Amino acid sequence: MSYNINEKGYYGEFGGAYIPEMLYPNVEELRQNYLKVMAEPKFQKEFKQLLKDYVGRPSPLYFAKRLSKKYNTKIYLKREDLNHTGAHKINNTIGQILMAQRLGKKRIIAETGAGQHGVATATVCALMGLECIVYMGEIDIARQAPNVARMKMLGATVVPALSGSRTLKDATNEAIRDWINNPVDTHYIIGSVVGPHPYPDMVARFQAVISEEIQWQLQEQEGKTKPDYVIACVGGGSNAAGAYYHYLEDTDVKLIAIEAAGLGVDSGESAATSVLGKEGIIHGSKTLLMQTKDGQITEPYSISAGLDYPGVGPMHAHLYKSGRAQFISITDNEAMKAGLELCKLEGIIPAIESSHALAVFEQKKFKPNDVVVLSLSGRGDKDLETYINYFKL
Amino acid sequence: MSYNINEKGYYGEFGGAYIPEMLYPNVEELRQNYLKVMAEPKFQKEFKQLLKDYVGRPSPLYFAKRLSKKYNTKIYLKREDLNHTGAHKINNTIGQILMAQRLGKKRIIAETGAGQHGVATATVCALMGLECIVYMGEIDIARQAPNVARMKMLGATVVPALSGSRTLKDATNEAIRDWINNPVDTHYIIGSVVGPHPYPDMVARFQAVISEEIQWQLQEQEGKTKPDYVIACVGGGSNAAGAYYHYLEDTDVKLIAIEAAGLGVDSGESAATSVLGKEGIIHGSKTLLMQTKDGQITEPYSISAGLDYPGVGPMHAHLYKSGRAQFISITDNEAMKAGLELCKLEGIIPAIESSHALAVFEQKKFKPNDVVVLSLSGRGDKDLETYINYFKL
Amino acid sequence: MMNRINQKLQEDKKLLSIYFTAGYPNLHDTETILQNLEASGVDMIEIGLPFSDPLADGPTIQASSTQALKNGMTTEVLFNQLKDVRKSVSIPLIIMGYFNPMLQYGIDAFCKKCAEIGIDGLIIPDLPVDVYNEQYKTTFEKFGLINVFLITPQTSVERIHFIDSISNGFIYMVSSASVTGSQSGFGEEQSNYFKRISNMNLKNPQIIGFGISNNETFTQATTYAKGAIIGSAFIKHLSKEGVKETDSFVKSILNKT
Amino acid sequence: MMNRINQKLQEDKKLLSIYFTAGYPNLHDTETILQNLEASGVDMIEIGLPFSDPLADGPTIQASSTQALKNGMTTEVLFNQLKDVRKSVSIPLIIMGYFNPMLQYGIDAFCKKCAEIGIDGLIIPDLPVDVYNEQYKTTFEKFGLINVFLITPQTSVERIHFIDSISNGFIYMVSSASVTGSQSGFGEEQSNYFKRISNMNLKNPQIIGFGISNNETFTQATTYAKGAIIGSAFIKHLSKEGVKETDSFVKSILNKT
Ligand SMILES: Cc1ncc(COP(=O)(O)O)c(C=O)c1O
Ligand SMILES: Cc1ncc(COP(=O)(O)O)c(C=O)c1O
Repeated sequence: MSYNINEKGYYGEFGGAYIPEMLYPNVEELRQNYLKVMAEPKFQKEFKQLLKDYVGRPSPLYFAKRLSKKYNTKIYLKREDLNHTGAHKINNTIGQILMAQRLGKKRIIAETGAGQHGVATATVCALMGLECIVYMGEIDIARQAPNVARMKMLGATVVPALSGSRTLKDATNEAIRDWINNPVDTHYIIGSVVGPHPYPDMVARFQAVISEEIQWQLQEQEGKTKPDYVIACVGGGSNAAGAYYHYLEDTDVKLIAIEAAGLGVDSGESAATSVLGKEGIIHGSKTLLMQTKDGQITEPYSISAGLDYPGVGPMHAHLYKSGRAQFISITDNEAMKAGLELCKLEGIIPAIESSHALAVFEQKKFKPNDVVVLSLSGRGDKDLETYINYFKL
Repeated sequence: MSYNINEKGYYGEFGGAYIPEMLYPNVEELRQNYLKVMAEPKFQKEFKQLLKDYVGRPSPLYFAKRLSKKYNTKIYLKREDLNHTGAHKINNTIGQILMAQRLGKKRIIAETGAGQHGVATATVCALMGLECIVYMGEIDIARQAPNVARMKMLGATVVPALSGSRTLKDATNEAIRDWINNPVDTHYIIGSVVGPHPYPDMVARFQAVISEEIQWQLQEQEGKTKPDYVIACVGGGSNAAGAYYHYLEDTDVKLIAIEAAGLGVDSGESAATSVLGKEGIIHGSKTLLMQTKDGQITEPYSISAGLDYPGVGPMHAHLYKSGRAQFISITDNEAMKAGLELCKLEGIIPAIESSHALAVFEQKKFKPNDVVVLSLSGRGDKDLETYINYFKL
Repeated sequence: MMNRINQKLQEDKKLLSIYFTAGYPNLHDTETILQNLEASGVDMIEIGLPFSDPLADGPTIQASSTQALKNGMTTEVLFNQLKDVRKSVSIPLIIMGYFNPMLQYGIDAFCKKCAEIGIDGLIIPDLPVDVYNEQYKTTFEKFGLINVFLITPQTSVERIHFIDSISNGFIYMVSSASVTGSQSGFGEEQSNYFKRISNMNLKNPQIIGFGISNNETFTQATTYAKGAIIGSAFIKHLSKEGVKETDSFVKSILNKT
Repeated sequence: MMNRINQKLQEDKKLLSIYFTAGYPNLHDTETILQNLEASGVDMIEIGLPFSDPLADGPTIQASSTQALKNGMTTEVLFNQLKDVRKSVSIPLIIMGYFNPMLQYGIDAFCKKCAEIGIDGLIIPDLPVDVYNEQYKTTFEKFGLINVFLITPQTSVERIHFIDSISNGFIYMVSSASVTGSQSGFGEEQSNYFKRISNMNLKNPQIIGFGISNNETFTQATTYAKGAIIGSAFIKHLSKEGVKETDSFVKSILNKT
């Protein structure tokens, strides 16, 4: 069985491009060009150079001594939090802005949940001098205020999404509407491995630099390219896709995906898609999603704006269904505790999204010799208020 | 003429250790050990490793294309903003925490202005499991709230300094008092190239990694190790010291130091020490400082908490007096404008401290072929509120 | 027996088609609206099956969908309401909805139910042509349902020909690049587009939708096309005037008094 | 002529020395305080020249310095106030202050002025011994001024001997590792330290400062040392009772009634 995408744009039975005809020319243009453009040496050179000189890659693979000691296993943190703008999201936006330039686009739109993707998009738009409009749920605008401020500083227009749960799902709807209304000059930079084909694959390829680096960094530090486990949180699934990418077909490497259980999987306030979801169509892709019996998409909940999404990317739906990855749900409380623990043990304030991944160590025991690589997808600066209020610091 | 420190702990006529006898044992212990410890291969290895895997060094030397175009010269930004915790300050705290461990200290104190040094200190204390107390002026606590929150998350105790101007100078006084009261188990991690000898030299050596990297990074990108100019903002002067370090004795490389003029050098609300200062003693060091005719230290003012200091390190006093470095004063308004410009042109939100350095391009013309390296000492996340209010975004 | 849509298309007149969201303004307005529209002289009706995330729709239809869902509309409820619709309504009826609710109902079951009720066709904006062709065409055909495809000003000539070749009934011609309800009148760009498509002499007639709100735009659209579909403007009318006053709306479009 | 400090040290008694900040509580209290203290039987006085950043001082002295500066105290003003002090005060007078204000005045000019007035010595916490030795010793000596050095519980035996060797007058023995005013009584640790230093039989007598606030601590300190200096406790008294009531404070320390 293959865990990567097939020629038709599917991971197993998931994926595809379930889009209105209005989007067909744009998506088709992208589909026909993305692999070709990405293969151009000039594109690769520019992409790699920006990742190095602008983003600050390679991001370190940091052996977390005190955390490892506490959980009696070998924990490496892949430090995406050290990227410019503070999360893995910029790997993708750098790639897509170069793609948009190649396709002659002048106007960039994006959706954002935690604001990290919005900031990463606003950033590359400033870098290239392109107009930038970011859609963001009204609730997320309130809970991720620092990122809203950053987008404004960077010259982006932040448009509140006022419908539905007023979070990531609805921001995505608004971005798609914008794209329908502006089909010629606009590129839509999707922020995760979601949306119609070729987005999930394109975003995964841009994020694949994460596991590409893990391979040689682990070789340097452990004398082998393969860890025993790769762990990542899954909102849409892009940091996980990047961290898994070069290990997808190698089943020696166990993959763990962490979802947000919110107040608890059965509480009615959750975003644990794999447990609560069913096959369906969301944002142009066939995947697992949380929905009513009737096919209406459910409003998810998580304390983490970046995981507060009722679907997962089609790659992850396939990894779940095929059993290739183990899915674990982490509640708000478990995540917050794990986040604070990392602060105290390692001096790193993680994004609440990443804190969900960190909570795995209280849920699952690893062997002392297991090499466990965890994607620290972002830094917690955007979440300080949430942490401070939660812990009443 | 030498621009580095001499055996007695002076840069020209500046420096020394003007400390109360109560501090003598601590400072003397440090003075006797710092070079020896830093020369140990094991120390160097640990220091380098943490800089790489934890801090994320090397920080990129980024050719700022659009900024260069606008000012018709070749501008490279040394991206200290990409370091873990968001500024150059951590280079020093990593070094000093290892030093403190070697000296058997169990308790760490620090002063902080912008909060970056406080965060960097809290961070390394968490990393090593040491107690951490940070002194911070009451005014700075208010204007750098995100950094206060970060220190709390990291488990540090933040103690407000309530005397004087309630900014960096006063926080430093409080930290020194603490050290006097706790002379045995405590190490004082000073955050800049200020304080009694050997601090200015020790901190400069830890920060010297900045120019060490610039040398080979410039070789890679420009085919030569020497830029025409190195530019940095100067609060106490540590990022400047680090950026200048390997070029100090090479007068082919012109050095520019940027000071904060606040509301204007002659407004009475300024922190432009070189223009307004006179030789004197502050925080244990003979240097230039702003003071009354009577020798009372003046309360400085700058919109930037990290530059809001009435002195400069003795190295900089010497660079000024000897003419080795050109000193330029930048007002609040000029800095804020330059900061926003970097956001819009390069997608980088700079710390307001660094924005002062960026404002040089409106003040001084460079030649099209000049290679200008500017130390982007930190990121602007801590300053978002100040920026947003200032620009009414 | 010829599908009602094809029958209607053979009539020598310009067709007025109206879209409304089932369950809006009130849960049980569906039948009244259908009957009133037919009585007013409407030629064809799109019944909107509301969806939580109608990403091809503008604010008006989106808001009506949200309200309809709040009112309790579901696929099951709609089918129940339509159970006996063919006793009182004889013009072509099309269900317009997003793919996910149909998928959850089961495509086979959904089509079967449509056929039983007497639904003539479906418009599913987010069901791509190729997926339809490969996976669902036979089912739709088995139950005598026409699946209507869209074209837009950006659709390439090639693709228009392809869509024409696989279409049955009519082609839904989106007036401009936009979600529903976002245009206020047609300019030269649209006229040129209308002419261009008209001159292609496609096998299937075209019905223009998106942005038609009054007699003027209806006339503009039908100068080149077989008919026009009104959605947002009708929803707006419903929300202001309620279900009783639909007659005046239809008359104003057709410029009848 | 022997310096007044050395003369005083030869007296066969335990000495009480009082520190106060010049210009506090009011700008012109200096002379009154000096006269009152001498009248109450104090043996020696440290006149604090206030500094904006008194980093070796605790909150009490720091606050008094801030207030004194606000009141208008400057080096010039102080020298003016002291111009005729020797007409009314005959006990040893020491100016205690930070180095920077003196440096700005000019060390030579400062020492000259002190000599003219009849100041006997200086305590400059942040002027290190070696800098003094190399740069300022001759000036001080030229003007007959004693520079008093400090030792603390952390000062090494070697260094104590060194400081003793270069001292004149007395050694200022800091009772504990602390800024001024931060201790509330002496424990075993301090007693041991006092004994240890006492047993070293230094050339110079020691006067203990920091943390002496009442008869008990005064007695403890002077059991081992030649005298004791009170600073913060006196400033506190001043701020509560004002300059008129200094007599009762001194009496309470000496346990005289
Ligand atoms: C720091 C961080 N981690 C993870 C995520 C989740 O996204 P994804 O699952 O695409 O990695 C986000 C989304 O905003 C994020 O900001
Ligand atoms: C980002 C940044 N730059 C510069 C400074 C000024 O310090 P220094 O002059 O020691 O580099 C600070 C101080 O906090 C800072 O945070």
